[in-house]
Amino acid sequence: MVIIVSIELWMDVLLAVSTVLLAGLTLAARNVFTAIVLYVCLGLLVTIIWVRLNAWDVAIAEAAIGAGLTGALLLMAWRRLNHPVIVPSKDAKDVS
Amino acid sequence: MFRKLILSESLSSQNEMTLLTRCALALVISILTIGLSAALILSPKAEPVLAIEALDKLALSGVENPVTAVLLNFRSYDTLLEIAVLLIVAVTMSTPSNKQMNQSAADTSRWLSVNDAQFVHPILTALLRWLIPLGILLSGYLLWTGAYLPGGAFQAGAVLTGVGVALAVAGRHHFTWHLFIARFVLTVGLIAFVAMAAGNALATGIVLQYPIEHAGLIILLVELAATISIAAILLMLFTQITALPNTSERLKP
Amino acid sequence: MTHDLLFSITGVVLIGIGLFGSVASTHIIKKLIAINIMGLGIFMIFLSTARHGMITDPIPHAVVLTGIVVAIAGTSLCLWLALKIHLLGEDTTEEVNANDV
Amino acid sequence: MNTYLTLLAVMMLLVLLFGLIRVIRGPGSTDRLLGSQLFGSVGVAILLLLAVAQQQTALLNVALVLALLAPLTLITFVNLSSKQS
Repeated sequence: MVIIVSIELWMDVLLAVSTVLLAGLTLAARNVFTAIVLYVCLGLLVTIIWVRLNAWDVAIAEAAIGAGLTGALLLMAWRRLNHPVIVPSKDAKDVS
Repeated sequence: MFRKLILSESLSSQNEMTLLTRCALALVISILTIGLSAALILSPKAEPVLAIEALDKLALSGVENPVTAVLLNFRSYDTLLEIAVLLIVAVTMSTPSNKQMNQSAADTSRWLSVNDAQFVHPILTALLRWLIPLGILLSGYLLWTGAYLPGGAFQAGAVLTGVGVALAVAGRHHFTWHLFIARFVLTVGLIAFVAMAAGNALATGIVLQYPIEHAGLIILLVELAATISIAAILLMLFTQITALPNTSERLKP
Repeated sequence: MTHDLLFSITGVVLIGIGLFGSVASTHIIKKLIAINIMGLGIFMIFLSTARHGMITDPIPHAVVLTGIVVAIAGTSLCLWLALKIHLLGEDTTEEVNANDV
Repeated sequence: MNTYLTLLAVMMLLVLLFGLIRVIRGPGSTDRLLGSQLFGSVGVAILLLLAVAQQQTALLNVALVLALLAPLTLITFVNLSSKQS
């Protein structure tokens, strides 16, 4: 019994430390794309923490939204922000 | 203190704070963090009065999952207002854009139109062929088991949104949101909730208190409407972002 | 007891990191990610104080569940507004003529 | 048996942390994104191990949702980068 408790405690400590590490790395990333990918990873780690806290309902919602939807949303918006605005000029048809 | 917001990545390194400001900020925030942690450690653990009461009354709620009971029965005001908040966001983002992309290519008289001319990679097609039916099935399963296992309207709605996003990202399907049917799907959750509350008010005299013998069925119906509505609203938020013109695509013929 | 306290303190640290990031970073997407990390920290404090030994309090779970859905709606609203501003072509970006590309 | 399974879950967590190196240092965007997909699949494995160790069938639902929706980011990325070229 003692060793079970200690292993679970180790798992919790590892989860907590890696979550804090990942959050720091996410915001320290120079590249916005890296920040988005790290945030998706953080969402997955947080899902495991919700499971450890017995919050299974929240874990399902976080797995769907944090791991799937937020990543796709942020990637779409990043792709659209990442380009300079191109104003089509009157003779743009000749170019294309 | 208030810096100009940068939207383009190529300019984002220009406007950074100086090292001194960063250090001062880190100092202030670490003092705040230590204070909050001390408050959490030193404050006595609260007695779970509300939890015991909620778990005691679980038999009266019509469902066995305590979280679903809290969301749809004990505190259904929260869920009602939350769906209203989502609808407000959807209304805000539904302003028609004059530069809407794909307007000519897609058929705007139907809610979900298919553009057959668009090339879709065969591997993506094969993946979607598995992913989409499985997602719809999983969503229904989560909704149905939400009464006695973890799951419910929010989870089912999120999975259904994932299916729709996969469909929209593949590029061949296009959603049009200004039609009557689309608006009905967006608002059906709120309509069902308010209608149920009005019916309860007429029948029992109390707005959101269900008769015990029908509570399970009422909760399931309201959850079904809420699932459809949540999925449609989240999908609309996604497609409104993707519908904004992409600057690199406007150059192509 | 110790587990709950561990995750509560993790939540507080996440709030601190998110607060720092939301003030210090310049790009809009990184600011939004930082605000979302603050939200995660708040949810973590909520859920770790919801456990009382054998009893799990369902009310914080329900509140966090609605919070997650509202958070993604707010995030997408912010992104949409940012894209609208970007498309207006204010002085945040240089304008490139189509002929120059 | 439970101890063994929990130990395996901790090992998987360590594997995830090593996979993080590819996400941070990865030379290209594809390396980074595949690192995040590793998080998804190993996360499913951790959840299944915990489901057996804690005797909680509810965790299987979480694993199911995670397995189904984790590729969404990948689909978006592939589609965006194929449009770019």
